[in-house]
Amino acid sequence: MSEHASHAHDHSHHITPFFTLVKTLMLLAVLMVVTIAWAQIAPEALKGVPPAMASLINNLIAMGIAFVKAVAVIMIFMGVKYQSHVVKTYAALGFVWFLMMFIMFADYGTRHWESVRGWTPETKQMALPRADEPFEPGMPPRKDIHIPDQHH
Amino acid sequence: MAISLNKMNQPQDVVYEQFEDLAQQQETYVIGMWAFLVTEVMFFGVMFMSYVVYRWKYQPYFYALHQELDWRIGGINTFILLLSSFSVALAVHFHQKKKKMQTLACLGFTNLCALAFLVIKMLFEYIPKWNHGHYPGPGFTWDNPNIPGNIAQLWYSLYFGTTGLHGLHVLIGIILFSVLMFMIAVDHPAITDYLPTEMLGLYWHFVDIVWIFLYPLYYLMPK
Amino acid sequence: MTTQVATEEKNYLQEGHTLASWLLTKDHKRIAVLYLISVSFFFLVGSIAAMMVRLELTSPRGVLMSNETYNKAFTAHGAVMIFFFLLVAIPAVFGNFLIPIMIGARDLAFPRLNLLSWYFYMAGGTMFLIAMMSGGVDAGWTFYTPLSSIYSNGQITLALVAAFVSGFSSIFTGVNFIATIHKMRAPGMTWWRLPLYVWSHYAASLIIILGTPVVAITLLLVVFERVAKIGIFSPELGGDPVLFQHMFWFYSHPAVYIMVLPGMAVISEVMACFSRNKVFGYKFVALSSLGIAALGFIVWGHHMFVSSQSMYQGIVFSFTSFLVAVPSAIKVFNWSLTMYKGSVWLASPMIYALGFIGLFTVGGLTGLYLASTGTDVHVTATYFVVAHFHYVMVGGTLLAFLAALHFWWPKMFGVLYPEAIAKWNALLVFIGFNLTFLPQFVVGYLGMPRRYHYYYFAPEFQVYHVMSTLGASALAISLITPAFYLTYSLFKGPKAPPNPWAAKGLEWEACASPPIKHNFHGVPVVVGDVYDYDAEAEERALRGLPPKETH
Amino acid sequence: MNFPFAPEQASNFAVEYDTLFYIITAFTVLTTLFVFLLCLGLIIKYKRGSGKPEDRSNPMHHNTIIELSSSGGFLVIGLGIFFWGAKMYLEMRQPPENAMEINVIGKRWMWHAQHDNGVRENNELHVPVGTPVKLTMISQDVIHSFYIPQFRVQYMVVPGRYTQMWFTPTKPGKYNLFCAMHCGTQHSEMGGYVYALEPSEFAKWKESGGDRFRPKPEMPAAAGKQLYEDFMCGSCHTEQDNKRAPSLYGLFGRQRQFTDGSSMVADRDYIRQSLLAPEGKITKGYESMMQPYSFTEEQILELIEYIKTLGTPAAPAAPVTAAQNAGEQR
Repeated sequence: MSEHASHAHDHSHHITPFFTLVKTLMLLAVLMVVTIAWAQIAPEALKGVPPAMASLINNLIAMGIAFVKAVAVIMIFMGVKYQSHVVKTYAALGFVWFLMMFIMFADYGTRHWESVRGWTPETKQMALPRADEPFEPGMPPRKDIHIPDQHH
Repeated sequence: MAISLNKMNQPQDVVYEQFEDLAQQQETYVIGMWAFLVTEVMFFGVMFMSYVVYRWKYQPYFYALHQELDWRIGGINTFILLLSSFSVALAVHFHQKKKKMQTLACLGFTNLCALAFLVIKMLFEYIPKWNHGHYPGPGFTWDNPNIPGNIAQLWYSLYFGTTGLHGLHVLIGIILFSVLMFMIAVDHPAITDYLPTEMLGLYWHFVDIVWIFLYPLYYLMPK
Repeated sequence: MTTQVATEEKNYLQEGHTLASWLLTKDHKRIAVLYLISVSFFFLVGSIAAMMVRLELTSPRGVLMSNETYNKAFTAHGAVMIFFFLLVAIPAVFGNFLIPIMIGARDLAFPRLNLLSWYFYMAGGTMFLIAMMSGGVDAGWTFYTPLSSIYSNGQITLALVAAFVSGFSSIFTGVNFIATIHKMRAPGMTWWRLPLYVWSHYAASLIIILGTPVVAITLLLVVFERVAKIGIFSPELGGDPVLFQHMFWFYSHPAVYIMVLPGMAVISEVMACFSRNKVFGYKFVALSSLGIAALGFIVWGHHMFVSSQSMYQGIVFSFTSFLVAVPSAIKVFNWSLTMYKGSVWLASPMIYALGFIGLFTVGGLTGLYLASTGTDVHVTATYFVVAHFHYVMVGGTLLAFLAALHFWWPKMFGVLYPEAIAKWNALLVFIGFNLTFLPQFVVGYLGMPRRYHYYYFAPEFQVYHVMSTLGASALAISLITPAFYLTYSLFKGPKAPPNPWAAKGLEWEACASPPIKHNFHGVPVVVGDVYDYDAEAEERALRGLPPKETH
Repeated sequence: MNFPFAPEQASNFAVEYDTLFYIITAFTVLTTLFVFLLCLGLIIKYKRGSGKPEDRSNPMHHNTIIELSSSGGFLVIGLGIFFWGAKMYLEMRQPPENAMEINVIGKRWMWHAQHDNGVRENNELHVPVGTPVKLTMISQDVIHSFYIPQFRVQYMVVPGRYTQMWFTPTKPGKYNLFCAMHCGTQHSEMGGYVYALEPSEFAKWKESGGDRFRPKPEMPAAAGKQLYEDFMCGSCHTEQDNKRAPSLYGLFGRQRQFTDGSSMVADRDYIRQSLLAPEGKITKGYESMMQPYSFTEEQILELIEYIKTLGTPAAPAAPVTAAQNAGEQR
């Protein structure tokens, strides 16, 4: 038996009261209704807002509500509120580490910053013809994608 | 084997040989389960991350493609999962109080919800999409001239990948719940206390959390 | 720490002699032995593939095999060595065996999960072998899309599923270690009394549970892309093949630390024991393990400096990569300084450990070329990188594995091996290794790309490839030799005392050789500090001087 | 048998690259030597029960100053290398304004290069000494990597997206060209040679249509023009901005505003994306009307060449009903 085990002894038999569970369910249901309702009225409510900003607001609201719901489930339903610090740490760990993956937006967010430096819009005089070395250009279009009416 | 539904016929304080006492055993199981759930978070993290990257890249198309899903069906499923999550929490509550009948009822309700979730998903989402040829792969057909077929297919790949992985977790949950209910019902000696119920509950709540994020991302946001 | 135990009781090896008693065992020590056998087998498979590659490269025009076969050979070498040897070797064999004993527990927290993990490992390994036999895998162990997802032939699907399944084996082991280390420590075994071995394994387990699922699901997506033609990474559908690299390296860079942290764990133990000294800067070393684990997750982009990722991201990742140098440097200097005022005993595990320090230093320092964005451009994807990661992986993990094998062999099987041969063999490993991989630095700098079958357009590379192959032959001999003398010692070796090295730690002081089924009689109570060696007293005893008076 | 120790220095990056490379090498060797001597010294001095008894009283088990100074010193040197390397990397990634442009297409298992006057070559690349050369690269199938060791340059060639790299050859000669990213069966044979020629010779080579291939009277921009007409792009994209579509005259290299509020420079990737998936970036003031086209990589490059030749921008017309479209995504 470790010293940790004896410390947390009192918590391990915690029984979450019935009404706490009911209240949590109601909170979740209300939040669900709110997030759906917002999604329905958002196009009206954000009419004058530039689309990029509107999209940001929508994302923040939807993800914010989802976050609150997730925290409620983790804390009450999963009983993390009544658990030791170690369990709390592990409960947070996965979600925090998932955010680490967003570092890849250092790539996706900045890829286009370095695109065309060095190009000058002067017209190039093309003098000479093209070689007739056999070379099948282009990726063969995938047969299995059916995209009707591609060409005029 | 005589089955009595009224009381938990549990031996008291069964501690496995590697543990010192019950408290240590219980805490170890909880930590182990949470460590496993960390891996589950990262599993779904990949799917969510792919979604975020491509949505960043093809935002307008993705907005249009989200119209393919019906928020009502998603909403019903969300509520079903929330209910099932609640009933699992309740099952743990009753199991801690050693009320066998109520525990079984709660678990049964959860299983029913999970089943309903899958049935709704199949009947109203997967099968119609399949019939329209809206599934990634060789048979993919697409007739909306405003959205390139390849990006639609990419989007459907993400949709089926993410909800499919989630659905697989639901399916596993159904199987595990059924086994657990059977074992509780027959007073199987392996069920020594409420821990199996709690462990399975943790798993099920996690499945619920995934859907909590999945629902607004795929069904709601772009409206 | 606690006192001697009686040894006439049945040890874990004698608990059962049937095959079923091994295949259905829940004893962490028996599972460790199962792992030792299977890991050695996969090491042999990977080594044979390596020898094929090395032999082929002695000639610029490749005379032994075709392009196709060559690609399959190096893929087999890479994938088997990484997925089925390096990632598994030390944690699953020595971690399994020692962690419960070192913290004073009777077993791991979840013995059945532990056994299941071995079965997953074997299932994955078998699948990979089947994939190798029935058509082979030629996409390289990195499985970059869209080569792996669309274009490559061969049994890639099966190989990816194999990697996926063995990933679960890793995850189970990681979860088991974490729960065990948190909750099953003996009374008095506080965090700051834990052997560094346990600290390192804890850090590695964290990486396993955080990283492995990412690569598992990524590889699964590639499988779906091959089989069901869904396309997350497919450029034909507008997907980004570089996203695969992000996901892949998000795990696979930290995976390097899954391989090397347990190696570092072993070295800490061995250096302390054979220097008769507390590990220098115990707390720094312990925390640097966690530091490496955390930093390891934010440096993955340094594998992708020329992969068409944004240059801004390249610079960010380059910066974070240099930060990793700090905890690594701490470790190397602290291991060296552990010998200060110690009583250095050059037994075979110690020679392996010193070899580890040397090779890991070179491996780590050559990482500077690759962490710096500008210098990486020329040498990335050349033999320079090949040499670099072999210095870290082979020089690190393999030497640590051999050190651990020799150090704990008497504990695991209760027999002593011929020490003189082992010592000379350790020296041969070191020399053979350097002969193999030093020339590869040069040939890489000259511009020899990795995974090349032919190099007739640059015949000046040949001399280095021949040197490298010669070194590899020496290395091969030195790696086969232990298999012989260790097996010999199992049957004919003298019986080992409980503590042949006079080492400290629960596994030596409170536990028989081999340990009994539940490791200890009763629960050991830890009172003293970890590594409480006394070099001065030992030296006085060796010289026949009276013990120094205490004041 | 000769033992070469370094590749030739044949580009503008080579000298600086090698300088940094050798500095790191010196650091590596010195540190390794230091660790080696430290270990050796400690082993000899404190070897068990040998020689004269050493003082082992008051053993030192930690020393924060040593810990911090060793790791701190390491970090400082590391950061020095980092800054130098990063500076070099930034140079490598940003081609100068006056660079000569060559298009490169990678496919399994060959390299195809297109010069701006229509000369094409396979598995060879002719470049003039002293002129910065910028390669715009794309792959037709899997990921490749364009690697010239003697120039110390390498960059990956990915499908679906243009990548670029540049160098200035400084020494005439024949150099290796490798594919450094494993691309399948004949990976090791996907390569050839880079010929750095004196400027006059290069001009002669280029004017005569390369030395390998018989010339055919078509140049990329002309081919692009043909495509432009075949697909009737001009029916919407006229000389002036109109209600249906913005003008493409003077498009290339200009900042574009989009309906979603973002903006970006109209570069190759933008044009490529606009051809294959036009909905993604709709120019501010317009509705999404254009359908996606599936051109081959070569056709796209030709169209880009043509768009680049479209003269000075005509005076842009006032955007049509910007307010009407602004809030509506779809």
